[in-house]
Amino acid sequence: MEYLRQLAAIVWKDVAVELRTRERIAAMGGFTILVGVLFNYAIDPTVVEPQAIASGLIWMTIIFGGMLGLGRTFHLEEEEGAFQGILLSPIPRDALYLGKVVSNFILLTAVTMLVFGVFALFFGLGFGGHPLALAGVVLLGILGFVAIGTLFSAISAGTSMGDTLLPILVFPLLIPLIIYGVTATSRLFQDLPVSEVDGNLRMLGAFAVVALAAGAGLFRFVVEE
Amino acid sequence: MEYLRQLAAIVWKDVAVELRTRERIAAMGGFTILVGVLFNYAIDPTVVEPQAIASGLIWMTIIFGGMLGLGRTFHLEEEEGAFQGILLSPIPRDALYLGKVVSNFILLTAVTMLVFGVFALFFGLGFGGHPLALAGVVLLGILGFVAIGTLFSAISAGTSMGDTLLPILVFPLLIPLIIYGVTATSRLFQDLPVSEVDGNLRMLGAFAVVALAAGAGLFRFVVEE
Amino acid sequence: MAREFGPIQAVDGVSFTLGAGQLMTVFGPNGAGKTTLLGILSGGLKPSAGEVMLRGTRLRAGDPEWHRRIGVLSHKSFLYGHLTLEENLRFFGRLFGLRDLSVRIPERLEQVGLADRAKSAARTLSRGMRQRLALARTLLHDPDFVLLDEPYTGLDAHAAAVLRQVLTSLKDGHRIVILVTHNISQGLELADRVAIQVRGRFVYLGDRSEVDADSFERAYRERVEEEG
Amino acid sequence: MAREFGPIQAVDGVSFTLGAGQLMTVFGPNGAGKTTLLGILSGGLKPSAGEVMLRGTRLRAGDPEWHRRIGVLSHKSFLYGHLTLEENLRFFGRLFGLRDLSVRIPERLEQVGLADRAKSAARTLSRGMRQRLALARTLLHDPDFVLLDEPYTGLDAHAAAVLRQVLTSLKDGHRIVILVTHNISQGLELADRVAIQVRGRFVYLGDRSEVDADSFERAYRERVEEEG
Amino acid sequence: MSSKIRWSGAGLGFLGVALVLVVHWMVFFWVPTERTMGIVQRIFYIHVPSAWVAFMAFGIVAICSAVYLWLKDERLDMAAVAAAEGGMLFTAIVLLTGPLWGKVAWGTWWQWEPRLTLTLLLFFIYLGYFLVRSSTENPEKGKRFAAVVGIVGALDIPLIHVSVQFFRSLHPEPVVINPEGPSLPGDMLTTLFTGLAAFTVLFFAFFLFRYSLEHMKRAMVHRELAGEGSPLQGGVAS
Ligand code: HEM
Ligand SMILES: Nc1ncnc2c1ncn2[C@@H]1O[C@H](COP(=O)(O)OP(=O)(O)OP(=O)(O)O)[C@@H](O)[C@H]1O
Ligand SMILES: Nc1ncnc2c1ncn2[C@@H]1O[C@H](COP(=O)(O)OP(=O)(O)OP(=O)(O)O)[C@@H](O)[C@H]1O
Ligand SMILES: [Mg+2]
Ligand SMILES: [Mg+2]
Repeated sequence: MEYLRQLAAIVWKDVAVELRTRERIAAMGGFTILVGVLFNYAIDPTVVEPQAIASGLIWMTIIFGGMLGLGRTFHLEEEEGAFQGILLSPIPRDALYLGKVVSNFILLTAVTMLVFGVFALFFGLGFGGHPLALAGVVLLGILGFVAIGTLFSAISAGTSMGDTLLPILVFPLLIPLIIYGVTATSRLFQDLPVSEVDGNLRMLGAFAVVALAAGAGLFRFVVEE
Repeated sequence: MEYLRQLAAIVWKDVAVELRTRERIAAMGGFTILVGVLFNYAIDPTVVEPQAIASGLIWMTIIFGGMLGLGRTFHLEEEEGAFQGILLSPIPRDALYLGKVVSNFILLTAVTMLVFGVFALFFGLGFGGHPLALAGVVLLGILGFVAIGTLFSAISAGTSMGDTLLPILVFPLLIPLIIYGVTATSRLFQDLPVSEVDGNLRMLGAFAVVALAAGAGLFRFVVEE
Repeated sequence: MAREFGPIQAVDGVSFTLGAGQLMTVFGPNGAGKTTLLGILSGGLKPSAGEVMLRGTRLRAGDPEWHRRIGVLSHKSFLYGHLTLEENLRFFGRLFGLRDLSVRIPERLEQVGLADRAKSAARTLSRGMRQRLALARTLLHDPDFVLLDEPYTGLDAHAAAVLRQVLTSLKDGHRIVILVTHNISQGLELADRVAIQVRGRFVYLGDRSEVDADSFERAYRERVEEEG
Repeated sequence: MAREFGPIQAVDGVSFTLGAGQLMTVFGPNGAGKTTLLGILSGGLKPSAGEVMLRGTRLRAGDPEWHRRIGVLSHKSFLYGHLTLEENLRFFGRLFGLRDLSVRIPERLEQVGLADRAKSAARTLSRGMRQRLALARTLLHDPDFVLLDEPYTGLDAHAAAVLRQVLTSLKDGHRIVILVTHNISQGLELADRVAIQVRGRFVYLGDRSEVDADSFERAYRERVEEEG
Repeated sequence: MSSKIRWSGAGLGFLGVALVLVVHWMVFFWVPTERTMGIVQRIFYIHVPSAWVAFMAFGIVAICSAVYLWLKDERLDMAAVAAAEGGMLFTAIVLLTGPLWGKVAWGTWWQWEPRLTLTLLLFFIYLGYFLVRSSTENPEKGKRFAAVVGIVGALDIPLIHVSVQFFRSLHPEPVVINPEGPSLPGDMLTTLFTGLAAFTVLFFAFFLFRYSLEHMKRAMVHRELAGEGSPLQGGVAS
């Protein structure tokens, strides 16, 4: 119980700060809208069919929007040393990690909804006939991404190389996730039967579970001074 | 002379800090590579010809990479109040603005080169037969973008809404720039004669000059407390 | 106990014990390693050698029980500028698993004289107000073991008197307090033990009763010059 | 002179004059508006009413000539953590158009006792060291008009003595100095004029010779209580 | 202690070289040529065992790192470093032999397709492993970070293995480690496993040498620190 309450405190704080500053959501949201506007001009719909690239674009927008937010997960805390304050409190390290994962997940889900909205609006994209399977693919993908990204952004915040390391560390691990996500999404957009994405869903789920477990177990070694 | 030396001090400081932390270049570089990798998977080359969307993608990558870096231009200074320290020094406000423009321009040029490298590598894209005209289009575009973006990132850093405003303020102004840039670039990719992009080049140049003049003139009203 | 940063030996062979209700003051020149020492004691920095014991428990960084019993006031305020005063305290209170926050927070804000600013964002506070809030945060969970790094910084005469009162009541409550300061009279005032740290090492450690308030300043300067 | 933040009147109807070689100390409780006052004097904050004159020139924010003559030590250090000590001073020196930085910087670092750390990143400094560096930065361009907000913060006895020396030599050099502090003895020591600010307003302003060092503390407390 | 390690390393090294010679003899003179792909298929016996040995090496890195985080024993960290370098070496062999084969079989050196990309990225993950190690001010923290990267990085291995099954991929599907059992003719299987044995032995020889080198390096740094002491500590002794 106390574990959950501490975890909730982290989530509550992150959400409250984000609602006040809107720093991360704005950067991500701006990007999303940019993608929409730009592709409207850049892509000649008679040459390229939006459907053909939508799943890639959507994932790229989500992942990059996510990198943007995740990269700052721990930097945001640095001013006035507040993160140090959290580490000096009796919150178990895994609760802290999971709290951060949850708040990043919320943030990213919001952005993802915006992404889908923008794509529907600008490209008149229908998303295929399996909204549940689609939601499953996207949410599991985000979860795995956030689980890895949160862990590694703590590492890169602790090194002198700063953010340079984040992409180097995270991309190799994310690429499989992206590949599974993109292929599953584009199959669903093409209205293929759900059984076609079964394997991908399982892989995304496995990825998320393993990444969460690894993150929760390893986080304390990362934040130790 | 002193004007130039003060301007150079700003540029030198920004470059030195960026080389130490690599914060912005990493975020931008990571994004660029991600775009490359992702589109490789997302786009089925048998359906969509990379050439058809390359110019749009390239500009989107540059503009968004830029937003990312520009948005943090003044946030970076906030810790320990260093920006306040600069404002209390006798540097003319326009020199400060131009210094920031130059350092952002350097940063963005580096990212742009990376973008072209990545696209060449991943999509085997040739860039058409007019490298000079292409460089002209891209560099003028970046300059105009940086001139606008630097001014507005100072505005948004000073308001309580933080980064939320940046995209909202900048996008409407950027749309013409993007349209001219994308069309010129895609014509050059298609190996059309340089005369085809003459008009666009002139528009981009005019945009950059006007934006720089406006920025230099208005900056001091933005940073006043 | 020891800790180094690259070639700099920040804390070097320091060792001491304190009883319940005792307050130790650590003096020392800039860069002596006082803040680093408190960092080790708080569990925030791992010592490269040595250990810390509190009433029979050994310190393990990240051990919730340990952190629950310690309160730290550092150079940094550990506050979120975008949260209000109340929200800041509520956040830290929840991390410490406190239940009676709706009573406790107004009480503590009242104590440090910030009750009327409860709904302001922390970033609009003046320096002294921020230090007061940081103090309230440090003591919010009634820790057994309190580490205060230059707590008088930025406080006005009134707030300094409140702090002095708080320290007295901590001692009466059998808490252990370690205080770092550069102000000799403020440092000696409530101390039971006094230490001087120079270049990482304790060059002096004695009971308050052994030192003479008037001559301490000279004695301190001599020690520092000798060792520096 | 006045300035408010929303409903808070931070500086309210303050007005005074100082001659060359004079040092004024401003006392006042937390949140009295001392820092805001210095902000206005430095040209960093625009007053909502009133004006500042220095030797016949009127302050206009952003006027290079004005900024060239002022040095400000604020609560924040204005330093870049990722640049070395030397680079920090070089950067600010260049902004002020100084030419002899290769001589001046080592000299100033020596003065504040940081010469051996010249190549360290500023973020590895201890609090007192950071304050010393901020002091060096403030005085790097030999300003005519020096604003110091709690400059003794974090300084050890040695550095405080250096600061005292510096203040004396500033007065000898006919500079104008305004000092904010909570420490009454440090504040009175070198002052020519003394002010007490409460809730934005100067409730006392007089020559140093008019106030009695021993009874000032009591007088101060009375003033504050009366007005607060 | 460390000399014993070096002697066993030398012994394994000789054995490994001998086995490699045997494999080469088998590859060139003994094993029959594969019908569809022809003579280049023989690179298979180098390509596949190196990939497996690299996987094993990174597995060792992950295990040693996990135990290191738990026990904080310096030797485990040294073992992880040694194994990581060995793993990168064998990954490099895969990344060299693959394109050689691909140039003939597919007509291109490189394709951005899942298995190839993931294998390349595996190399980069462990490059990151060495990067974090050297990019913290506190070396102990660097080791911890590296251990975390080493553990999480190993997640990539199963993904590489299954990658060919989920995507239209140019790269062949498993012919040995698949649920239906090996689908390879006996001779080829024998050659493959001899190659595997040879590379495994070579890896362990490399591992032992690298380990003892790391051991000596750290002992030296340690002596330096303890011996002269840094100038900054000069005045401390009293
Ligand atoms: C171009 C770069 C290449 C890379 C990076 C690469 C990488 C790998 C890796 C990592 C494995 C081990 C996978 C596992 O067992 O899970 C493997 C196995 C294998 N590779 Fe490649 N490969 C490349 C090119 C090729 C080519 C051109 C061919 C032949 C057309 C080929 C044929 C095979 C075969 C038959 C296996 C064994 C599959 C099994 O039984 O599991 N590879 N490769
Ligand atoms: N993160 C760090 N990296 C490198 N060196 C550091 C770091 N933190 C502290 N140091 C160095 O360790 C030494 C001790 O610093 P510490 O902050 O403990 O001093 P202090 O006694 O608290 O000084 P002060 O009175 O100025 O606060 C200093 O030389 C400082 O520069
Ligand atoms: N940016 C701001 N926004 C809103 N209110 C502010 C802001 N800055 C200062 N204030 C308020 O103005 C008042 C005066 O603050 P100021 O920092 O000048 O006080 P001070 O006299 O320097 O106090 P201290 O002794 O604590 O440093 C305080 O009530 C403070 O909360
Ligand atoms: Mg300190
Ligand atoms: Mg103040």
